[in-house]
Amino acid sequence: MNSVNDRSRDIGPFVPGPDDDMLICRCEEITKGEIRKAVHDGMWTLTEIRRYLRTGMGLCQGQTCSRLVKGIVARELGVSPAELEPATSRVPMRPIEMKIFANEAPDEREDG
Amino acid sequence: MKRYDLIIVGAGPSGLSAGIEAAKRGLKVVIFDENEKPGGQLFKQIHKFFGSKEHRAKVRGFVIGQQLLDEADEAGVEVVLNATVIGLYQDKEVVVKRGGEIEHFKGNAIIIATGAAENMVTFPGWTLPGVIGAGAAQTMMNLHGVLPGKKVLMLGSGNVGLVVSFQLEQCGCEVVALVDAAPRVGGYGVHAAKVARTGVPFYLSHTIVKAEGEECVTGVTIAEVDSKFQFIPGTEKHFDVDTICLAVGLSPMSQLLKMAGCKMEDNPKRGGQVPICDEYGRTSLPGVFVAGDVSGIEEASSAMIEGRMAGIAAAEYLGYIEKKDLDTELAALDLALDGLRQGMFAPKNRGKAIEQTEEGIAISENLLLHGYVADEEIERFPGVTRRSGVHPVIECTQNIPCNPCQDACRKGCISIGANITSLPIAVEGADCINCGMCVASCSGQAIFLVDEDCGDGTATVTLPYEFLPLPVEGTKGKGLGRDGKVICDAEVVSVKSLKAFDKTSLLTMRVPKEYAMKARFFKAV
Amino acid sequence: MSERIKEHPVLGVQEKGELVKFTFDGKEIEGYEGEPIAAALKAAGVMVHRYTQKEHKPRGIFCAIGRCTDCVMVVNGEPNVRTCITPLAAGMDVRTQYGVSDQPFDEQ
Amino acid sequence: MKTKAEVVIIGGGIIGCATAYYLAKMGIEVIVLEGSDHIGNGGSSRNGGGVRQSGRDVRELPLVMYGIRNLWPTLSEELEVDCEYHQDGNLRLGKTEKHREILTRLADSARNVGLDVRMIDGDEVRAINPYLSDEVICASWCPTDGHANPLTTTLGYYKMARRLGVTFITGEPVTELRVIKGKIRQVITPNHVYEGENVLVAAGLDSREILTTVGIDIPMTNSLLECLVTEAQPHMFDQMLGTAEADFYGHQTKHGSFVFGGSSGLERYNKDNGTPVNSSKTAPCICRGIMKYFPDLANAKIVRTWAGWMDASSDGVPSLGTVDEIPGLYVACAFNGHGFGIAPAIGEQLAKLIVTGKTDVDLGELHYDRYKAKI
Repeated sequence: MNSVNDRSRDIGPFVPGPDDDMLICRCEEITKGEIRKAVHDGMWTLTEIRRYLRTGMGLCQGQTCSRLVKGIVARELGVSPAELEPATSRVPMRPIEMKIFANEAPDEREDG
Repeated sequence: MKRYDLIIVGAGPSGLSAGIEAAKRGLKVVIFDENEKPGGQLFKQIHKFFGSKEHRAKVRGFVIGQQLLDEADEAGVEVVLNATVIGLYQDKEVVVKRGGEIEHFKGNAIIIATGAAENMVTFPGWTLPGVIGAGAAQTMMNLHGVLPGKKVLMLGSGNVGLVVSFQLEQCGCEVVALVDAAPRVGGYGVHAAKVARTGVPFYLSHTIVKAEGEECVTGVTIAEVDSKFQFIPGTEKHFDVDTICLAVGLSPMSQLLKMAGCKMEDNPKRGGQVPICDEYGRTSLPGVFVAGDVSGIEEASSAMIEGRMAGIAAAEYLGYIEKKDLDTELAALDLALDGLRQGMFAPKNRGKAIEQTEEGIAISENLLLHGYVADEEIERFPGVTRRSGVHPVIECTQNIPCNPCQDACRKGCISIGANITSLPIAVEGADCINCGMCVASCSGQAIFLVDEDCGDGTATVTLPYEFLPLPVEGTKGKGLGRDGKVICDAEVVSVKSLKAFDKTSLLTMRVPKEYAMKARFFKAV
Repeated sequence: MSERIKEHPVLGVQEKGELVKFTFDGKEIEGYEGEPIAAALKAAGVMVHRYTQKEHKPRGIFCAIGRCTDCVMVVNGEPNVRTCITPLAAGMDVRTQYGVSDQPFDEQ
Repeated sequence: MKTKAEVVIIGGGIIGCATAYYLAKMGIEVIVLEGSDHIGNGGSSRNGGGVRQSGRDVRELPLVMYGIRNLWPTLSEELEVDCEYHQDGNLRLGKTEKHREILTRLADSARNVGLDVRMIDGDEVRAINPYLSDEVICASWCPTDGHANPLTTTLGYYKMARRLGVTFITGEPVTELRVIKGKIRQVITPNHVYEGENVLVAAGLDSREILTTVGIDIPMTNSLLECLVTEAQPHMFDQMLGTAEADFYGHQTKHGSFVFGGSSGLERYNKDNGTPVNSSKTAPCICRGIMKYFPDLANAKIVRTWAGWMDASSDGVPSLGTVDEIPGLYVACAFNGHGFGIAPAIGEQLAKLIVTGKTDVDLGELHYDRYKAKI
């Protein structure tokens, strides 16, 4: 957390890859190439990638692709995936209908 | 707000175990689980578990699930199903979606036991219908009674890939190939061997080039990879399949902990993003504990012990037991957990290529490369001996924590000793009575009862059989070798399905005597 | 295509709810009450649950436990219903989902 | 690593990124220091995406009108990213007579400075947006308002500024400013000392503590606001929505999801755990609010909620421009939860101010030194 990260560090040029059209985020249909390009556009954290491309912002909230995205970004930056902080987990853990989220059970003050 | 001493999220093996221990010590406990059925993955695990008695060895996973549920019920644990925890907020507040409303609860302590999620790999066509997770296959066949597919290719040779391949065959699917990019089988050799001898070919150092099909999977192409995991041109192999099953590991499902502000780390040895915690599941947030796969991927047997530890630690945290009692109880569980964390597959050995058993015997190369022990390798293991009359042949060749066979034989024919990872030894001079208990109790289905010479030029081989239809006495067919290839004619001479065998039927086949130490599976023709 | 497991060597004959009728894209098919919609569809040989918004690619069951959300369909008029964890009820109207609609893309 | 530049900007939010971009376009050397690990990690990534003029204090209206006229229409092309800018109007909704009074007053004052905004009744509201419930009795309607995607816009400014050579360093929380020989000069972090001829403090709420180190105080307090987003829905409408008392606001995005913000009334008293976290009470409350306005959305599923600290000033408008007492020091903070829509204009005007000492839009009313006691 909060380690100095100079975004001008040279990570080399973007080199197109043969599998750039591989779909990574199944929900938002984001490809490997889009993720790799975003890294070269300066999106160096998983949070920035998510905000820039919407990876992991679909219905499943990144439960399927987050590990894959992490691997791609780490490789592009030349760091170990363990060094990349995953994007924050947000409430709700599963999609929840507005009418249910809004419907709070009455507080039971008397126990039992 | 409604408050419990302890709120547990997840009613799998660790959550239930934690709840039982905590409730026994007087805590008011509730367990929330989003599923319709409790038990987590246990209810999809239809194989017999490894370990020793204290780890509930040789009991099938779904039976253990039921046992835990009964114990939880008896201890007064409130298990609430179809209850999705949507968030873990500050001040140990848990918000649960149940039916058409949400409810807020506070816990004096919280145990997160949410388990793991499956990892995925990408290849062209990986989004096609028909490409599924191994967990999905298990859910469909073992919970819902629906075939995941007819012809299946399995990617992944870890225990999940091996166990699910066997399960697919058990419900009548054809597994056309078991593929792994790694150069060696990742899971237990015994799991691999029971799949290989049914005729499933293993392709190590291979991976999927592409899934084929427009609307859904109609085929798959695999190819060999080099040491840098690059495809070797010209090694492509095609299979017509309707299903591709992915079993490429698990990641802890730790999002709730991150959300709550727990200190996290990325720990590849534990399988990914995990909370930083001590060995009893205490996290950086006072009163928030973890247990099971969410804090590091292991087997369900370990998860149950971790759950018990966290439950007891929570009891101490809330003052229900004294510190000195905590220390005594945890010390005993430490030993039990340590027993499971030994052997070739122990967490500490992950990623190491082990060449020899603890006994100094060279590991079978064939087992690691093809999923079965070759005929010329098998006799170097201490469970495999030749002698007259019916005797057990124990084809257990790796150090895994498991010893039910030793207890199963009342005649003392099988010896493992105090160290449960030791290879079983066929005891010289002991008197086998052909009861079959060893065959049925071996979780790895690695024990055979062999009479090498019946005096008429034939031999009999008794093997564990968990398939339908069950052949009847007199059925003629073929004997298959450990590699799953037809090697001889065979005839069923008896089929025993006793209650004590717990759904493992014992099929005895007659084969020409030269195949006594080679034929290990029966196929009707 | 796929079918049901009549008897399992370890699990035996599985208990199921009542056999009920429901519709898939207007066509009447049968399934067991209370089982996931996806299980009933799978047993009936249905593979494609939806087509994606951007690329219009087919998707079906992937995780089967309500996580990946690939199996969502339009159920009783409501889009994005996770069919792998939604219990089947008699008379349900289950439709292939195109993007977030039950109308094929060329009719949207 | 570069530690000296003509301008050092403290804060990698949309204000910092936009200013850096416009400065770099003028050939100025810039370093941007961001305290957190991520660019745009404060209000820039946590707001509801409004690009609106109506409902604003007249002191900041000229700036936002300038931006909507001159910058927003071409921003996606300029930043080579889809900012998802929609200029389809803003309905600021009222359900009570009291709301009508508030809205009428705001509309009247905005018209006085030349904004096209008018009051409409419930039926006219529903003619524009048929999904709104009968509880809505009036609204102010400003056809030139709209909304955009704050995430892609913020990161788009960052991307282009970086491409023009701006140095961005994240994980560099500024602890101290230092005046040397009567001019601002040094910017100190736990790791480095940076030097600039000009320093812009655009660090949201943290600006107060940073400015304190050179004896400047901007009276601000914080308030924890929350937003939520639904799964994608079939396209319904393109207007930006708000309410008289700002207890609910939102729009449907290009993606199809709805982004809504709102309040529980407890914002000023919410606590965090080091990072802004949701309160268990707020999202359900926002949902109840939304359903009163949009009964049709009752079945839409919420997929994500988030919280963000708002930097609130006592008079509801930002502090912007030069700090006369300290040559070379500039400030841009206290956006009171509506800094996104105005950010491009601020970035562009601040860049001009720093380079030429002049602006196209008068910033006088937003001077940092305007706070006076009431008697």
